[in-house]
Amino acid sequence: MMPHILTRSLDRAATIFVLVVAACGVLIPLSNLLLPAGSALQVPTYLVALWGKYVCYAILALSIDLIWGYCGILSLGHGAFFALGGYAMGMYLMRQIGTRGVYGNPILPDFMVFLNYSKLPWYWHGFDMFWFAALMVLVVPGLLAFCFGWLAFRSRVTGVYLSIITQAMTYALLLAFFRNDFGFGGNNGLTDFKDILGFNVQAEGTRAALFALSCLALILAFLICRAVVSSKLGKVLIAIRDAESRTRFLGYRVESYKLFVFTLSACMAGVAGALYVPQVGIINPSEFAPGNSIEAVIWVAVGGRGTLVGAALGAVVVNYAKTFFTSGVLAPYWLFMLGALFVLVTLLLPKGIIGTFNFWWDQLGSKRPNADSAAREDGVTEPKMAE
Amino acid sequence: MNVMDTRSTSALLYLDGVHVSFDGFHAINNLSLALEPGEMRAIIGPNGAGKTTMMDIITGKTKPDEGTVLFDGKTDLTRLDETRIAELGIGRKFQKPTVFESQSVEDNLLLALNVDHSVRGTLFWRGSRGEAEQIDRVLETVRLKDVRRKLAGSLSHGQKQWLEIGMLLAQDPKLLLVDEPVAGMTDVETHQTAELLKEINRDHTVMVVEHDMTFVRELGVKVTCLHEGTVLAEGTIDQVSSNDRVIEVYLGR
Amino acid sequence: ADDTIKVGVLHSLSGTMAISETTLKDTILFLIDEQNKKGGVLGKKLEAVVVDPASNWPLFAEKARELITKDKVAVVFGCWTSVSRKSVLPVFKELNSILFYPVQYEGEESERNVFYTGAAPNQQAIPAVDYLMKEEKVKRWVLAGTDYVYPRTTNKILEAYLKSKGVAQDDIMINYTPFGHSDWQTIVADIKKFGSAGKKTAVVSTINGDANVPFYKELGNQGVKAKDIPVVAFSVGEEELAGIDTKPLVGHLAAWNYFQSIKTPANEKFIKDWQAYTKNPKRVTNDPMEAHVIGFNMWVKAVEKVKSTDPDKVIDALPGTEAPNLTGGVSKMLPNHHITKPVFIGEIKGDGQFSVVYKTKDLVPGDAWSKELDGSKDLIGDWVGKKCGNFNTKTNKCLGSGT
Amino acid sequence: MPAIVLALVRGLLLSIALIVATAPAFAASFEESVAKFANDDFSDTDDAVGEIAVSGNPLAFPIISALQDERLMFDAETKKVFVKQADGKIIDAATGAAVDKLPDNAAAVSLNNRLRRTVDAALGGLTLLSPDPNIRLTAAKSVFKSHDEATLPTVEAALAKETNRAAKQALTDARAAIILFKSDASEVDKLDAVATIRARSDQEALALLTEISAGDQPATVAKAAAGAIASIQSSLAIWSSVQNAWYGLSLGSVLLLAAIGLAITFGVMGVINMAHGEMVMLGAYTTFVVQEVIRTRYPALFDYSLLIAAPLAFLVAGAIGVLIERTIIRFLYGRPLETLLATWGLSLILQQAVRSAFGPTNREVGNPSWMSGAFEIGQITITYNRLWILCFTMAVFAILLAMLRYTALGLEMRAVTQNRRMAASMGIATSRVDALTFGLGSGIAGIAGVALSQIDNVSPNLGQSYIIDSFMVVVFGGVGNLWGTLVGAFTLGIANKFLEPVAGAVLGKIAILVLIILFIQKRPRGLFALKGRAVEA
Amino acid sequence: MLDVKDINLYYGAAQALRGVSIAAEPGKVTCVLGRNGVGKTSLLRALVGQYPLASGSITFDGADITHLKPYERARKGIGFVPQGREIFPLLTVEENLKTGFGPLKRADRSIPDDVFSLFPVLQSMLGRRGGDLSGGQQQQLAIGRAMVMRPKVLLLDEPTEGIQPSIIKDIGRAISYLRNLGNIAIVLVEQYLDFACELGDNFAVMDRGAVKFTCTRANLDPAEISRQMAL
Ligand SMILES: Nc1ncnc2c1ncn2[C@@H]1O[C@H](COP(=O)(O)OP(=O)(O)OP(=O)(O)O)[C@@H](O)[C@H]1O
Ligand SMILES: Nc1ncnc2c1ncn2[C@@H]1O[C@H](COP(=O)(O)OP(=O)(O)OP(=O)(O)O)[C@@H](O)[C@H]1O
Ligand SMILES: NC(N)=O
Ligand SMILES: [Mg+2]
Ligand SMILES: [Mg+2]
Repeated sequence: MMPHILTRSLDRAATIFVLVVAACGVLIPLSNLLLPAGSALQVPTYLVALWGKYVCYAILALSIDLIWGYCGILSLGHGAFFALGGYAMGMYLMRQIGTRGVYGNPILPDFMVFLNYSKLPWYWHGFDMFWFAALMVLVVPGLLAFCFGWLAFRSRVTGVYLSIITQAMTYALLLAFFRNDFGFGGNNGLTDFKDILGFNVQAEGTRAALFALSCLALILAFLICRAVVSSKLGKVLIAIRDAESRTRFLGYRVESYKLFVFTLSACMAGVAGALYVPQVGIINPSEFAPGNSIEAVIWVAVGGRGTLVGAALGAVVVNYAKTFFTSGVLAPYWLFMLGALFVLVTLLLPKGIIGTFNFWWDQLGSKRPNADSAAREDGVTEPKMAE
Repeated sequence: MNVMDTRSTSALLYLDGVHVSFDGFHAINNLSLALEPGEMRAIIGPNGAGKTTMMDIITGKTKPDEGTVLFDGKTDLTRLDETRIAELGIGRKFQKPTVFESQSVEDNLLLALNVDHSVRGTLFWRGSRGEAEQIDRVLETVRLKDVRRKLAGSLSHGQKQWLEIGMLLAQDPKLLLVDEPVAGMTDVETHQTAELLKEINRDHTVMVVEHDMTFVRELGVKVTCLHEGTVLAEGTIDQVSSNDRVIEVYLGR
Repeated sequence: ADDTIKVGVLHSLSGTMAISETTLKDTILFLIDEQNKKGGVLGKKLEAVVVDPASNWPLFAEKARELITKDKVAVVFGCWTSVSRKSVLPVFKELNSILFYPVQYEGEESERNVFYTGAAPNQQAIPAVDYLMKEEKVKRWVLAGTDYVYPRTTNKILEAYLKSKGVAQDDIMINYTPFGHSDWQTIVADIKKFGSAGKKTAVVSTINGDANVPFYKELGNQGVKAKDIPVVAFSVGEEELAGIDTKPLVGHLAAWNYFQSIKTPANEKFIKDWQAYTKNPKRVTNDPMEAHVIGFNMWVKAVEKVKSTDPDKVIDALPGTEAPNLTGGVSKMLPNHHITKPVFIGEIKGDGQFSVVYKTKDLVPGDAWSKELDGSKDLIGDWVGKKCGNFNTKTNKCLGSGT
Repeated sequence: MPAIVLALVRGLLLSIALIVATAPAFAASFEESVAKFANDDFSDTDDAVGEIAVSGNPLAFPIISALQDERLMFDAETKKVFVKQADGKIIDAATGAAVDKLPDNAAAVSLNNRLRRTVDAALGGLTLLSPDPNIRLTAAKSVFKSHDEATLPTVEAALAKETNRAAKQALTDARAAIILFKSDASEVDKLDAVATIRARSDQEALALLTEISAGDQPATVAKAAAGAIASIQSSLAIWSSVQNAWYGLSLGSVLLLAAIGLAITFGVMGVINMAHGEMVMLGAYTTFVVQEVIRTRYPALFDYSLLIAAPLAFLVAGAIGVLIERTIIRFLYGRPLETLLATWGLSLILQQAVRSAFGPTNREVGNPSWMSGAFEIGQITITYNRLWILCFTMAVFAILLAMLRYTALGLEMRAVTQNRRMAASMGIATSRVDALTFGLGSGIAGIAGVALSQIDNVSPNLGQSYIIDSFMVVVFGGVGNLWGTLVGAFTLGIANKFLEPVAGAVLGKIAILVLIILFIQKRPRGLFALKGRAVEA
Repeated sequence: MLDVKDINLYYGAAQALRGVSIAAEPGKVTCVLGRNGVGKTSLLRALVGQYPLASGSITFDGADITHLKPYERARKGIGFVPQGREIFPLLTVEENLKTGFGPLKRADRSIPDDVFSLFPVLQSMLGRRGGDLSGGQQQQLAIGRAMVMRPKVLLLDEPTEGIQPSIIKDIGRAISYLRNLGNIAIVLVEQYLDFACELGDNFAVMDRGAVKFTCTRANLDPAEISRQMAL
């Protein structure tokens, strides 16, 4: 990456964000591993796993913010890319089980044995090699996004029409993956993983490493997003978001731009899914559920659309709220609370947490021009969903 | 892209026998028109005559039902999309000012600049002194220097008109299509705009649509009057404005 | 604090599965309440820790981890769908805790940390098919299910079983529908058509929860009577019927290990206490509830036997532990961590209850591994002698992770 | 209606006389047979029914019909059996003597499916000569099903004097069915019978013919049967596509009904209304509450429950819609994407609220009699609930369309949603119109809930299962165009129902989704895309 | 009829109107002139109530309407022809006109014949969607639409923008026709000086959100106004 891109990308907020994530990525694993269990500062393993999950969600949120916040592409099916990345990683992990499966079959995963598969389906080949699986984590979601986007953007499908067909896509995949004969374990999905790259997935060290890796991935994803949005390409994206056809008349090939960010975003989502699976221990078709994708969009909205940091923050906040509300005395009421959170954020923090914070910050300081965030101040520039 | 073997016309823009209809309504009827390189042409005509629709056809927004539209004598514009046509060097100012409302005036111009418009180009773009100077120049010309950091969305109607003209300047196309540039401008500004267009015309081809006869007169160029989607009269402003039909359907008595 | 023993309750209280699982949460709370009235366990009161995994599988794993590490529960009662169980399994293994799983499922599993108190396929599906073959002389079979693992596996087992009984491939129709399928017109018509080939036909339904109501409504409306084409279901119990007008469904069947209508003193008392506890005189009971009752009592007995809630000790003590089931007879935890159960076939009555038309003479031991499937017929689960959940009796080897 | 009862008994006696004349001498005495019921064992009961049916005893009919209705009681200790008559009087089944009251531990003799069939067959034989033509018809049909040889003489006797056309036809069919299975019937008779059955040309005829051709038949009969089977099959194949089309229409009407409210809140107002499904759910729960009240207080009104529920559901959902609009949505105009977030939150709240109030399980909503059952046109079955839902949907659609098109409010709604600021400057009370529009969309969703409660679960998850399909329909049809929603819904419904038999329900659904995706490439603004400058402006 | 006293208006922190006072009387045309961005449109928007005032008052027909909602003002008789036309794009021409029925009594709900005699093109395009019309046609529709309301005050924001010369004349005729009815007060925002001078009775020139020059028809000096506008 060229240095000028890096410097341009790292404004103050971005630097702070990167530093905070990096600190978490280093300190949390260290505290978990080095400090004695039970000490006040020790982060228990279950929290490491939990936060690891949040970090993966944050990457997913970033990928959505990139296309939605900056290019106005509201994907209601981004969970599909996340899940595909997850499945690619899950397939690798399944192949690593080897003879330790319940049937002891050296080649076939358990579910294939009891569904009478006689040999490994062709699309499972190669997943015993990590490099191949890692490649597929990027290639499968990326390729799907590319094909889907190539069709849709070329045909100028926009707005809700695009949103709904992305939803149709993830819904179709959900149904397909549910089927046992699709060869991915049906509803039960892929689970009971043992090793990743030779390390026991359940070992504390592995978990800590996965967490650190997720933080690193988050930082990378964030930097990539920043690099994109702070370049001139970012301005073109916003132009497309606000006045797509005008952008065409200036000689920009809108579909290429959209395709580029959409594919990039899908790859990021795939990586998020791939990191998520070993930490959560299961991947199943419900990750394709349209509701999941909608929720991910909501994280972004809560954190602040078009702010990147906000997207990541939103993912963590909402999921933390979910964790918190679903236990203890609040459990029966958690939907009320989460629902109220969403309603209140929309009404009271119309620009999301970070968006509102930026707004106050701008008000406090001088009238620094801040095209990205100020854009939404007047509410005039919201890309129209429905005509 | 479709490149014909031979130039069939010397005109930069050549329309012949163009028809467009919308659900049975014939907006453009057998329209033929030619614009020589370096020419400036004023287009007048009643409301609904099809002036804007003609520009839509030239810029690829509307596909004609039949007819030929050639650019530079060899490129068939009807087969190209908006982006490609813009890349060929056709720029347009819209009748209703359309600017990127959530970006600053400056960025609007930056986006319009005629530089590498590829994904790669913009991703690895770094501003150059030349570009900055060009933007400054344009800002100066359209008198939006004071508001260069303002969001385009918060400009007044007239300021948006100016900004759009500025974008057209920044785009620096071979052919400029200017739809009602002085609507909502004061007389003085109208005069200034006329001067500006004349200056631009020195090394660009321009097609300008206006209803302001004073302005058209000031441009002092060949005038085409459209009516019901076809050419009604063509000639100098005096010739056209003394044409009975033009007076009847357009100027009024 | 140390003066209580914590019991985790891991059932969805929201989302799609809340419809089934909420009752199970209430059941455990009820059982704990009863137990505490009797003085608790080991002199300590039991304390329920309820979480809501919200029908979200990764959340199940997260909540399981939280229950075990943060709340330090001694045992967890939970899960309904197989995928939720699969999702928490690695957690229970890693953190060495105990899960009681109360729902009928596809089998093919025997884990050290899990105790399966619901039916394995041989405790529900096979007896039901036997009944239809013998009693109703059924010759043609529709295997209809929701498209996921439990129905697919069950149907696979049934298909193999039916073929072994001489049923021709042509006489078996298999049909899968998506979750929550609500337009059953075509499928019911197909069933009618399939059933009109001149041979007695029955439907074996592994249709999942939500899709049942519209399915039965369509059956009723299209006039598919139990007399003509009986439907035997494995996932439709009293609770599901509470949402349907059952009059058109009278005579359709369900196979379970428990029915509310079975008259035994133990059951009558249980129903009375349950209705009193929930302050709802109409509240029904069902099979997975009974499974929790049995599981809970077994756990209490095991803990009292080893005088500790230490998972290793309790896990070792559980096999062989007996607990009376509510319909008479005593269920026993087997070395494969499944239990023995009576099997009942009931016909739907107009009041939403079942009348038992058949019951097995003895309790049927649950098979962790199906005898009908090639891959698993040689496997047994034995956590007592072999200390292995998947022991191959042919090769005398413990497969997989047990090595 | 004692006259009918008398007539019935008379008819019965006649039939019994006939049976007696033909029946073989029976082994067990009537009392012994009756006593078998007291064992409450399925096979004993089976035997008893068989014996009693041919006993010729006048008590046979009351006993067997009591058994059918679970009014036949037994006392396990005394081995006595009683008939609880419809009017509540009790008689001793063996003697017919009146009894004051049932013993305390008397229980109903239980039935299973096999027994129900035996009982049906027995009753069919016993009621073939009933004076009521409808009863004769039913009897003939059940004889057709059981094709019990023993009833042949009765059938023939009944046929000889039958005047009612439908009953006559049924009896003819029943006779043919019996003959087909009668091993000693002549070849000519059998050929005749095959022809009769063939003429029915329905599923049951097919079943019958298939069954007999599986057995030993004379070559000519077997050939005739094979020909008949082929002909019935081809006629059924044609009917099956008619049937698919009907299913498609019916599915389409459900989709339309679910989507139509969304066509307002989303299509017209531009609110990405994720709580739409919950409005449907509220309508369904309103139906439930109405039925509960009716069940406990005014059972006679049950058939009107839906007529009462529909306006109430409209009001309930509509009022909640207005409330939501006034408290939340109105702050979000011009920010359509934020409405996604807020309404998603709302949908969570509404779901949980209903779950807390009504419990997480399904609630029972019954079908009124006019919504139950089915009728047949040719070889297709049309269920009343689907038919009514189709009619109801079309009515709702027509009213809504007329409202939007021809009323001032409709015009104001469209004006406000297209340009709120300008509409206000034209003197339109925008906030009132906004609230009413959202209320209307929500109210219609509520009404949809009433209809959907007739075919689906009434549970807190009800709304979730329709929201995705609803958005698909609205978008596929073209946002902002009611006709688009209509055509979209029916297109998807019919396509789905023609795909389902070929691909199965799951793959069919996947195929539909893929088709939607591809279709949108062809028409990026849906089926009925709004075109022209108006849209781009 | 309409009396505006000392109003101030802000967009966020930016002040768009500074102490503007202006009056309109029945049978008179009040012209508001000024360069781009001086606040003419902002003034009209303040009058119709689209933006709340920071201070100042608006009196109409003797009643204070400063705090009335936009639709209430419209119902009192303020008709508005906005800059940029703001046609309802998906409504037909006829429906666009009918949106003006809001303030009217049921009996009065008809489109006045004047509309079609002034703008015959509307008659021929009744069934076409408003958004499909050409710019100039839309402008005519916008004026017609305001006339349907039978306003007591008619606010016109640059009505000649984008209109062909003959129709500008028609619009001029329409405005003087309405003025000559005697019961309508007209506020005309214009940049087209000749047009304004021809019709206006009172003139106000704005600059940077404030009125900096006024005159009446009696002492009208187009050159002076032009000079004021150019500054
Ligand atoms: N998409 C469309 N659908 C229907 N009619 C259309 C469409 N686009 C344009 N028209 C009609 O075509 C005719 C020509 O419109 P156009 O906008 O080209 O006129 P114009 O000459 O630019 O007029 P003006 O001077 O008023 O801007 C008009 O009558 C208009 O109503
Ligand atoms: N919504 C808005 N938000 C912020 N500033 C605005 C907004 N609308 C207008 N402005 C600013 O207020 C000032 C006055 O604008 P206004 O539209 O009233 O001008 P105008 O006199 O009507 O100009 P024109 O002749 O160009 O129509 C301008 O500087 C403009 O940039
Ligand atoms: N185990 C089940 N029923 O999913
Ligand atoms: Mg035009
Ligand atoms: Mg203005």
